[in-house]
Amino acid sequence: MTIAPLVRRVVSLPLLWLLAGFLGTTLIRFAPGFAVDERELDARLTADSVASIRQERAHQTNPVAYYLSFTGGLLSGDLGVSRTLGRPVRELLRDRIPVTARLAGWGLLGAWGVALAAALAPVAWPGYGLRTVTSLAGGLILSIPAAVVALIFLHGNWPREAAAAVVLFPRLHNYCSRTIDHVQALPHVLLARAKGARPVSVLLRHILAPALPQLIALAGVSLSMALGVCIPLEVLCDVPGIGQLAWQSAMGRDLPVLVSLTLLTAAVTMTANLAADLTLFALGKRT
Amino acid sequence: MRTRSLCPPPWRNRAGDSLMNSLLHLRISAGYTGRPAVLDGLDLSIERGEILALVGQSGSGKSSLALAALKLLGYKGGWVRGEVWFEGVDLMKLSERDMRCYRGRRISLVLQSPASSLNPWLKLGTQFREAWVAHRPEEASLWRCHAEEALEWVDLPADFLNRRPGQVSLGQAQRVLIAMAILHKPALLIADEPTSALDVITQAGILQLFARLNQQLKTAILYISHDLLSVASLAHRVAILEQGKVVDSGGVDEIFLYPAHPFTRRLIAALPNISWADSLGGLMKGLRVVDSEATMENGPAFAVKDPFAVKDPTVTASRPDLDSTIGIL
Amino acid sequence: MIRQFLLVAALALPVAGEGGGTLRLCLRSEPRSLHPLEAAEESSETVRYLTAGVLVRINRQTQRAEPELARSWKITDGGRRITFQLREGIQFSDGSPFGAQDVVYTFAELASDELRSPAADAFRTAPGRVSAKALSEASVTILLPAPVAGLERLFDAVAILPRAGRSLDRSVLGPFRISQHQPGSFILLERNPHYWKKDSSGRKLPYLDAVRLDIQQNREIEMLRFRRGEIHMINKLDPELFERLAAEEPGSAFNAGPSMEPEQMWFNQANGSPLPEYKRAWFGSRNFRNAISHSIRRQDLARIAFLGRAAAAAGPVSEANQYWFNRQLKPRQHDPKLAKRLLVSDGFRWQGSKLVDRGGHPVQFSIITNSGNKTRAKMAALIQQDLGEIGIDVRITPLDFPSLIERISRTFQYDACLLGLVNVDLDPNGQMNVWLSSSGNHQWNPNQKSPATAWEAEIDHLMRSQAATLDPERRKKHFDKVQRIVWEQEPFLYLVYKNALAAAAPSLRNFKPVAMFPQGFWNADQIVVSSTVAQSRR
Amino acid sequence: MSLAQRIAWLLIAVIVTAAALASWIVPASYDRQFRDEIQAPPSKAHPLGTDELGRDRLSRLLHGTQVSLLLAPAAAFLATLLAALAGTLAGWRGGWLDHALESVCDLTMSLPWMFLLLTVRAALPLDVAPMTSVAITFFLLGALGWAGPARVVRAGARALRDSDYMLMARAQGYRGWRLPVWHLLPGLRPVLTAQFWTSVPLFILAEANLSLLGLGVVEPMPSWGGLLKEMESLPAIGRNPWILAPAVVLLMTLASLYVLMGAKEEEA
Repeated sequence: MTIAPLVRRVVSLPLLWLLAGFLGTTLIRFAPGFAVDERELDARLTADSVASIRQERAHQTNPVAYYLSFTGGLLSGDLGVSRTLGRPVRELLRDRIPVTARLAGWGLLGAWGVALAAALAPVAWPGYGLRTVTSLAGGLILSIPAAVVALIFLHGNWPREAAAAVVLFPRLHNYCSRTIDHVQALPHVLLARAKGARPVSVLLRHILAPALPQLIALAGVSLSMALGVCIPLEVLCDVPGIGQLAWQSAMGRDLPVLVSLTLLTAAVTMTANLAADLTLFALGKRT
Repeated sequence: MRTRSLCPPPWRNRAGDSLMNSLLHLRISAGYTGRPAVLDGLDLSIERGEILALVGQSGSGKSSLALAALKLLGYKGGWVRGEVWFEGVDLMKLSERDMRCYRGRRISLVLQSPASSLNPWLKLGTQFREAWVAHRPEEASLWRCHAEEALEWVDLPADFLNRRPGQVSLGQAQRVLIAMAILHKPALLIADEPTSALDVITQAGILQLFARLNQQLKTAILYISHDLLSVASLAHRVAILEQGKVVDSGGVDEIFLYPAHPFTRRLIAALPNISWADSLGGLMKGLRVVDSEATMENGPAFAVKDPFAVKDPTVTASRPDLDSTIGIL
Repeated sequence: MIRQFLLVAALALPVAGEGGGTLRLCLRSEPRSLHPLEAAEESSETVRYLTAGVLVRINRQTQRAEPELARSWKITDGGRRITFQLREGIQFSDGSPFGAQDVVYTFAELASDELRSPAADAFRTAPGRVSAKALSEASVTILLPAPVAGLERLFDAVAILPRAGRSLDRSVLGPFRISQHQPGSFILLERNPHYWKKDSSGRKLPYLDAVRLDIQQNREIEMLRFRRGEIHMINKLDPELFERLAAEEPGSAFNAGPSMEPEQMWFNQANGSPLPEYKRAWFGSRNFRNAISHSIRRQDLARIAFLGRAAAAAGPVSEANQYWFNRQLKPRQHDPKLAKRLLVSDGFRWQGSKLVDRGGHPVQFSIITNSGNKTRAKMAALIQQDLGEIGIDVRITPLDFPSLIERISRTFQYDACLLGLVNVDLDPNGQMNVWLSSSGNHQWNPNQKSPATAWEAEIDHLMRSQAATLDPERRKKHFDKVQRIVWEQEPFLYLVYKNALAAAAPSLRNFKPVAMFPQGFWNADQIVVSSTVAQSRR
Repeated sequence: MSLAQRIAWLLIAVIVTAAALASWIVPASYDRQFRDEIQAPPSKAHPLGTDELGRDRLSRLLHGTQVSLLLAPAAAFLATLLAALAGTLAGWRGGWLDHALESVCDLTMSLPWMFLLLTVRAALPLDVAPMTSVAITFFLLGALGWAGPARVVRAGARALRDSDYMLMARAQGYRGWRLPVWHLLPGLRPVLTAQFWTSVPLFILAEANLSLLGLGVVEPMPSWGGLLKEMESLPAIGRNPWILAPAVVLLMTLASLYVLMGAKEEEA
């Protein structure tokens, strides 16, 4: 890989990011129920009040105008005010990002640990049917709804991070195990074993290291996966994080929050993928 | 970390074992789960200091045999049953941990594809070091010295240790692999089609190298190939593998000039006709063994034990025009 | 055993010097606003109920207005003016005195144009402003632009604020004040040390040291936490969870009888709806609506969807509303013969087993309902089969709430809607906007310029007249009539009233759940969490 | 064929046959409510008991299997196909096209698609036939689920593009679109099959979640996703373990497919 495309990507990233925000705004704006507020159904309110509640959302109906003013505010660090929670979006994010980061971070760490272990185990101890066991376990967990996993962990009073790890594990395991199987079939692994190299060394140096590029690419994708998993987990377990906020705002069509979250997701996704590519580039240069 | 002393001295004979006299005696069946056996009651032995060529069609189980001897077939999703006697020990009964003491130390392996047999992520030096430390952890610091010595054996300069696999040519890579294989001066070197990926000139160099190792280090070599020409020039003995069994075996001359088994005959007949057989004979004759270091360097490309240290006169008689062929060569 | 113990415990109060413990329960959503005048939905209203002092409190058990911060009141000027005599010697939680100026300030705030909340709107019955005037330090008079029947009840929702310049968070008059708020996670209320009420033995209320409100949406988890002893009380328990609890811990399951919240279904009769003419004709026909109503097995809805924890409904007011319930109306019975007769009289007929209308259009319509509500989904499926039996093809479409609201209030692209209504006000005036044909909350045909039908015109008239008179008897008569018209015409098909179900830990004393908001903790100032029992549970 | 494979084939055959013959082998239609037998335990009349509305669970399971077995793989196939096309194109052509597709992937992975699904629901008439609405759901899921896999495919295509056998193909005179289609795609088969099988259960579950938005399978039609959602009331499972039947069937199906797929790969 040459450096030119990477440079181009880094340069175009902010534009792409802004585009993501705009597309998000448009999607949300044209979703049904955008302009409604649950309070409208409250029969205790007078017609004037309902009219004024309706009015509140009127200025957000033109997506272009709204997005322009939003990005204008963005420059000064102002993300607007949540229309369902009535608090500045910046405050909401500040409170909630660390919560989700912890959940997703530990979840990813755990999931990666288990997925790698499950992918490496059949390689280290071939012939015990471990591969069947791990892929069945992966399949089993994959077919349990994330909500059910969350509930199981709640019933057991086990940490939510572990639930995140369990939900993420099968999604990572499949790729991990495929990549590692692929690498372990390469002659150099066989030769390393024939040299009498210690199993740990075989696993780390001869299998894991060459599999690194694919694993890093997956790591980039896994970050956005983790964000996706956080939504059901946080909603069910009532973790006051980004995922819960996303769900609540989606239900309330809370445009300022949702656009901010779209931008946040886009930033995470894009930087993760870019970081993966940059790492690959750096590694590629070494070999 | 385990120390070496925990490994049983593998070369100690166990008295009373009929199979202990051979360096390696295989009596195995092997295969891959869910498919018919690849090796089926195979019986093969190799003596100390001998070069045994194993010949067979592709798919006849040659490579499986190489892996089975090292008990590595499991890593390829295969199984082995039977006995693998090496220096009086049945390797099949050893634990994976004990087995590791043999791999690379007493039995080494060289594979067909030098390019992919080296871990592209590690410097050659690192890979040498690993090979050394795996068996001599107590002398870890001496790895460089031994690696350089091994490289010298294969005519490569010491600065190769600083290179990465991507920075060496195919032939050089194969030499590196061989150097790594002889690092511990093993009793047996299994070479699974080591030259098939190389050009003719490089091939010749590698074969020459094998011959020299055999002679000077007294390393027995199990040379697996379907390249009859190289087999003829290198091996002392040939075993023919067909459908998982050794169907024919004997000295090189016996097999090539008087193939007995129908399959062997077919194999030989498949060689490009008379001219091929002629050149084969010529080759065998011409490349008389050159023993001295001097000839190694200046002499012909092949260094082979003379297959024509003949007992049977008919052999020469039936090939009257051999001398002229030598001229051509 | 537990039950017996509870009976004893109910009488037991904390020994002097011993705290009443921390009551823990769950809110089902983050409160939209903690400003007591802005409270509009259940979570905010819960916080308001627990923290705010009001002039008049509706006793949740007797459903009568009782003096609270006001010692007494007098309504004059034909219902336009109310004059309160305030209790004296009351302090805010920060120790500052409460007086007439605080009430005046509160009503000045309430009259602010920006404020859009049910509490404020209740006073905006006519153009003009509410004005409050202090007559003395302990007496206030409040003048409304127009007479309001049952005026005193409105003050149950008006939290008295401390006069300008004092912290809203710290100065409250209710039994508790907010001590910690972790958005999205919990609200911790602590005991108001200056709360004015005392129990009969002269001990200061509330008994509880604190109330912790955890924000918890998921009902299963709420139940789980209850079983673990992490929370002490669940209000509005789902029938399924109630059954489970009743089976396993009968002493913890409480059924306060039918609630005030009906489940109802209505057909789209909106003027601006894009429905085809023939569908308008069906939905506009009383016979059609009655026929549908007679085809639904309300008993099955109660028995299956609510596991028996509901009662068939006849009208907009449930028997839980002691005064306004119209006892003469009975829920419509499942009567397919009558239903068929009604349909035939409207020109419907059967082709095979399928019902078609006069023009040959097969009778098929969709029912929209909000998604994610299991009980309602079950009701919909039951209705689907019931109507299938008389040859009507019903499609069920669950929609997320905003989409649903958009359809029923903006685009009118729907046939029928199944929804539950929250009724917090006992008084019919609270339902005014539902019944006036000109109102936006007149769901089946909102915002009419003039009443579309004679019976809607009559409802309009009756509702206005009941609001115009102060005589409770006459009001009751008018509203009974409204209920009868609604029963006859069925613009809303009332289906069931679910029971007010609750769970309470054995460690709770003085727990007396009612059907009316806030069900389990209406007497929060008297509830005690017994630490001994709580420990033994753990 | 190994024993595991035989068992796998057998299981698949049984499940598919049972689903196909659902209407004949079950005691009652999937939407028939036996209102006097609610939440009944398994019996002769109802081998898997009845659900909360008194509907026969076995019947719902088999009909749900029909729906899910038909549509989830279809959606997975669509997603994989799109991923294959985009990934191959990007990996093959490289340059600006690669760059553009990379960006589109990034965008696709970070946009709130839920709102598109809601908008589609709003655009559809309310009384579309249940099957149509399910099919649309799966179609949308398939159409939106390509971005992640596309990245993986792209990486694979990249590697293959520079491989020897592509060179061979070029040497044989293949050119234009034939090259990627006939030579690259087959080379990517392992990646694509892996992708396909991983996404099948994910689509099944996604459908269940979409029911929440009114876009999934609607009453009274059953689907695996909807049946799996019943597992959400965990304590109920303790008393009625047969609620787990759909999960077991899904797991058996997946396990069998894994076994068969694994065997296929070994052969390849």
